[in-house]
Amino acid sequence: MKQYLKNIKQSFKLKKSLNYFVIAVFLIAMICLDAGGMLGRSTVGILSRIAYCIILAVSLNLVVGFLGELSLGHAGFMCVGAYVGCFCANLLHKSIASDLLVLIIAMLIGGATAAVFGFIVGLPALRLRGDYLAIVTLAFGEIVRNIFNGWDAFGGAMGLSTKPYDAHSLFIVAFIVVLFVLMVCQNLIRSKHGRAITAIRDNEIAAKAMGINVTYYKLFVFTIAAFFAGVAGVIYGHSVSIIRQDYFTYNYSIDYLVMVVLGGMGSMNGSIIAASLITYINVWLQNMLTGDLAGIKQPIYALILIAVVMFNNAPALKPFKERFNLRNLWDLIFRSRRKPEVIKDDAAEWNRIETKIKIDDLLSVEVPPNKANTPDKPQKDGAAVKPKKGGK
Amino acid sequence: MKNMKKIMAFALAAVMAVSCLTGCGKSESKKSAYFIGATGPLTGDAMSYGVSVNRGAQIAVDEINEAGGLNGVEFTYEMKDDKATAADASTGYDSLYDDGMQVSIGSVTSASCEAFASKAAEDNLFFITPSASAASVIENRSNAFRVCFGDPDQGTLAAEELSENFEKIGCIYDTSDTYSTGIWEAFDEEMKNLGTEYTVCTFDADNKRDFSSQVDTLKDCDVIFLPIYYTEAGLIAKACAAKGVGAEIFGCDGLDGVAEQIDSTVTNRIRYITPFDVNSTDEKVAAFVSKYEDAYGEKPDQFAADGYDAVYAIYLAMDAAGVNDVKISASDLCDKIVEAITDDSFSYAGLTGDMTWDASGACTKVPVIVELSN
Amino acid sequence: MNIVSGLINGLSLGAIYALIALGYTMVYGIARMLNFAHGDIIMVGAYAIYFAVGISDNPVVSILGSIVFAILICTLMGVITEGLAYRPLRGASPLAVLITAIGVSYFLQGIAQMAFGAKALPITLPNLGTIRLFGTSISVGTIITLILGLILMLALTLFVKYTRTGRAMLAVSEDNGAAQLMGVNVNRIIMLTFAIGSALAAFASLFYLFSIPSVDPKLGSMPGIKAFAAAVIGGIGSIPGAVIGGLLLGLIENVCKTVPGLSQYTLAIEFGILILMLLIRPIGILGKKRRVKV
Amino acid sequence: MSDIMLKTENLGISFGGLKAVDNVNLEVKKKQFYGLVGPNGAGKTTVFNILTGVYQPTTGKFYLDGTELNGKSQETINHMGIARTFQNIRLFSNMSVIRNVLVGLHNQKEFRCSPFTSMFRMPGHYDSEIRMREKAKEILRIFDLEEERNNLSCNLPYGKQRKLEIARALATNPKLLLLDEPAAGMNPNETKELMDIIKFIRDKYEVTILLIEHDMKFVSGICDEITVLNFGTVLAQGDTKTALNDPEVIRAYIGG
Repeated sequence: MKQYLKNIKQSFKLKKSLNYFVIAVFLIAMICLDAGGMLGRSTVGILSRIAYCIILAVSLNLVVGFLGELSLGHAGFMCVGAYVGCFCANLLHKSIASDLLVLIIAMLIGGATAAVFGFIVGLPALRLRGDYLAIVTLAFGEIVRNIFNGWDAFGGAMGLSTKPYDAHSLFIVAFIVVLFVLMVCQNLIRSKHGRAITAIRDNEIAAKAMGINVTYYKLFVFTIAAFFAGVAGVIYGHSVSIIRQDYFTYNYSIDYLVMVVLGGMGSMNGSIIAASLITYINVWLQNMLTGDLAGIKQPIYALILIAVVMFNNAPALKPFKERFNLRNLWDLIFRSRRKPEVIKDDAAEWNRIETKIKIDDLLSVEVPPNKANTPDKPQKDGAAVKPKKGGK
Repeated sequence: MKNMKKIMAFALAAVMAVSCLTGCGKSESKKSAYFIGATGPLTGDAMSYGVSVNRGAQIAVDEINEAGGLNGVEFTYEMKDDKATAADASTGYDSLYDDGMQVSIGSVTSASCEAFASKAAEDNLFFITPSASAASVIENRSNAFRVCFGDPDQGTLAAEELSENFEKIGCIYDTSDTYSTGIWEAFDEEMKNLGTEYTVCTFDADNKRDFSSQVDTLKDCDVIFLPIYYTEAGLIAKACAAKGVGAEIFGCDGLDGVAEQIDSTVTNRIRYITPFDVNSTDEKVAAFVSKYEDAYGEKPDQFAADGYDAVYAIYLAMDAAGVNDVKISASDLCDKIVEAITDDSFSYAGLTGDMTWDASGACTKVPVIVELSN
Repeated sequence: MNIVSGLINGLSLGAIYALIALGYTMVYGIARMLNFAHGDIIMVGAYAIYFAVGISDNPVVSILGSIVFAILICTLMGVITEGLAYRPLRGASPLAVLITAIGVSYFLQGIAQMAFGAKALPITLPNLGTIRLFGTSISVGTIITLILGLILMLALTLFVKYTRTGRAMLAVSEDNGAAQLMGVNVNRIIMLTFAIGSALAAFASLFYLFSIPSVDPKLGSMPGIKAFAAAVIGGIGSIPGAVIGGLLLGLIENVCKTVPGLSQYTLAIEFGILILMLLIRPIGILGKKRRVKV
Repeated sequence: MSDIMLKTENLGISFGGLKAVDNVNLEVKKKQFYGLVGPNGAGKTTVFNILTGVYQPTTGKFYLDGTELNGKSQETINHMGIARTFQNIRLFSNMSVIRNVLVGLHNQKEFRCSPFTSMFRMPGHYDSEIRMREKAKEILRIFDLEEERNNLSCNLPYGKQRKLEIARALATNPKLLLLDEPAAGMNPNETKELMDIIKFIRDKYEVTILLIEHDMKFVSGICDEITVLNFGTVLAQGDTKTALNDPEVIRAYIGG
């Protein structure tokens, strides 16, 4: 046991677990403010919404950022978790008094059911990659949504009415779950299994040659990510009094993917920051632009999205970014010449992370069969020869 | 580059905390007027209903304020966008509550109104929804009232009307819409009590544009009952015309506005239950129609009229209850309004007919069956 | 509901999906990117037709006029989106291009919603009446959709195979770098691909309006996703594949809609078949397997 | 049978009618240097791909230390003890040098720990993690890559990347190490240094080495026996000197 504690102390690095402290400090600050009655009810509502969006972004980052598989069905897992979890919660409320216990049990049940669906969706991931997998995961999300909508046991079109959890304590529970999810994901990434997962992202063939069981890890990552999405669904279910399938369409899956991609696909901190900022801005814009003004929210959001992606990725902007960026500014202000920087590997940069979505191994444009590469007979006037009978 | 991200993380977390605080700091400033809040779909698929209710309510509020408000105190009104989802309705409610909302006209669509109502019940905040017609919205909630018909009343009325004068009856309804399913369930129940047979087809949110197959199945019916909204009803009418199906089309208050959707090819007879007839000769309605057209350049529909009536119902109830303290809390105001509005002597001759309310919150008004002249 | 009219309806709906799927396949095969905003080009075409249809009361002129105007607007829109949004990102990571495409799609829908309002605007296409065929009445519009659709697809296949620019397109899709070395102006070819894809989408929007005469900002999103599914079923990148995938999907959708019990789950069934198809034959019906050289 | 490490019986594979490899019989003894030589396109890398399970052979069988490996997946073949490097380097570019080797150590019995122990940082995680790093550092020390262990593998110079790939293959504790053109693109003294390292590995880790190489000096300097392949069939087999001087081989190489 003593050795265990020594090991923990030895391997503890402040820089690596900085984000736990940031969130813990933020949570404590919010609790004090709330206790002092400073926080309005809408702020408390936004906090629990930010919490479950962080969980969704971090779990999706496992699939997209670390395993390199594009998934557009994350809202589908959340839908399963929300419906099943809250259905059980409604039943449990009769027998168990304490809401917290019911919430915890519901989270486990919702997460477990979503994990089963995660496993099912993981199976095609073994054979498909890139855009094919994107369409299959998107299709899965739509199917689940469609089924729950028509299912009378789950409230049919009207939706499943649930007993909302007390808003002022829900965000505390939600942020504790965020800390738990973050700990589990970061511990997984910073272990030999995390290295195996990133190896699969970088070079699946080499990973196989090194004896890594690719099937096992792909299914494992999809199941874990679906479990956390299910838990987030249950938290959402308890923040509203009615769950309807229109909150789980593929547009929401795209929003969560955007959070992961803008935050930086290889970095957990990126996902946390992006998730909280995007959610906050969305709700803030929604509250500000009332009446006829509401229409302009969507184009603005789209423009911001395109601008940020363009700035991050356009090759033409690379020289511009080299000269004017925060680091040079920092050096200018503090005149400090930093030693040639060792780039930490687990937070991979955008473009260096060739996501598995290389399209060429799936390209299937018709190439005329080998008859076409017999040399064309030159025509008298040397004009380009129409191939005799190239296949289509 | 990497530790730069860590430092940014710190800065942004702090910014987030600060902005959350400021978010809640601004609620006291609007105390000089009664604050009517609402949520409705101002973007997304159901946007047109939200926009209509919002405009109707705005016209009513401006009218009241011009006439001097409630003995000198004006009203302020704001509708938050809830994209017709429950989640955004509850965030909208929270944000309105923080802004000091005292009374409300609820949400526009049934599902978000359900979420709105459960929050309003906790704070005992009075709301009278112009258009959320699902029965469950006002069930055993003392603070929940409604201006429009309940789904069930329209369903039973339609069943009686159709089973009397038609043999072969067809029906098409939208399984993914609470308004449509609500009316159909009551209609189906009443048809069973009356023992009349009818064939039913359905569609849902994801394919509510191509109705050729549904029309083919019902092509030899005398009448087709459409408890749906006017956009889809217009498409079905055109599909019938295109396929040469001559059946009469009978609908509910959702059909108001179908006139613009159809063209000269549609020769079928179209009738629908509606409380609001845009070209009725009543001078109150005519005044509203002209004011709406000047302001927004298009004719108002039944949702705008309901929004208008909801605001006036609140105003008249507060007037009858003799409310004069601007700083009155939401729940005291609610008790006063409920007591006034459920009083037998209270009635309001609005755009959508003469209305009275009882303790259940449902509104009793004389339904009128309007025939489309084309 | 006799079989023939079901078949014709299914095939004409399929022709619409096929035309849109062609846009996806060409852009994917040649520019190596997934143009999520392609569905919204149909919406742009629909609004163009909505404004152009009134120019004259004699039906033939008004239809021809509106389709020409729609092609103009759609091609312009396609080229502009390619120039502004996708060209700067050439060579960037495919996921960045996907997110930008999603952004363009949201932007187009947002602008249409602000400019024309979200209310579905009814459109009165000149009624071409119905003709009796094999004992059931089919609207002429559906027949035109089917015939003209197939002609367009044939024309495109011939164009790609037998014209110089067509072969240049094939070269660019085979190997972007090599094509450039051979003097092919890749930017011009990709712009041309977007132009053709958008022009086809203009036709698709006209045929779409024949069967469903109403225009709203969300018009393009669901057909876009279904057409992408059709392109993937047929084998992404393969032009005949998109045609087959589109027709198949149209038939499936029509069959599901006619069976009363099933119509509620049409979308679930369609995507279910897509997933099954992809598990059995991941590269689609006509896709060609490329062996990765180890 | 005991001293034969790898045995193939008329191994063959055809891609749609084209016979890439046909009737290849190899016998590699334990701790032996065995060369696989031949002009480009002779099917050398295809044989490697068959031995490592990337392709399934259409004809024939192959045995490692007596156990048959036909039809097994790449992972199981690696667990049985065959490791390989690639013709075009396939390192984990976004991972540091030491992490590449740690991935190689992934499946060793002594470091076994379930994902859940790692997720909740149970004692098992720390023990295996610390011991793994020690073993990785030890391997890197042999290839004198220890200083750059935290640099990203794609930042290393070409020669060092080659060595890292061999180190990573060695980390999977193989019985048979397949090297695909290890000396390709290396200057003479780097090749010399590589030969010493390979000899050192063979003695320290008692591993049999089968390598593909075009540099004849490297082959004759290091290989005990070789097989010459041409268009997928065996041209000559046996001791390096006799095989290289075989007229058939010279004609095939010089052509004409």
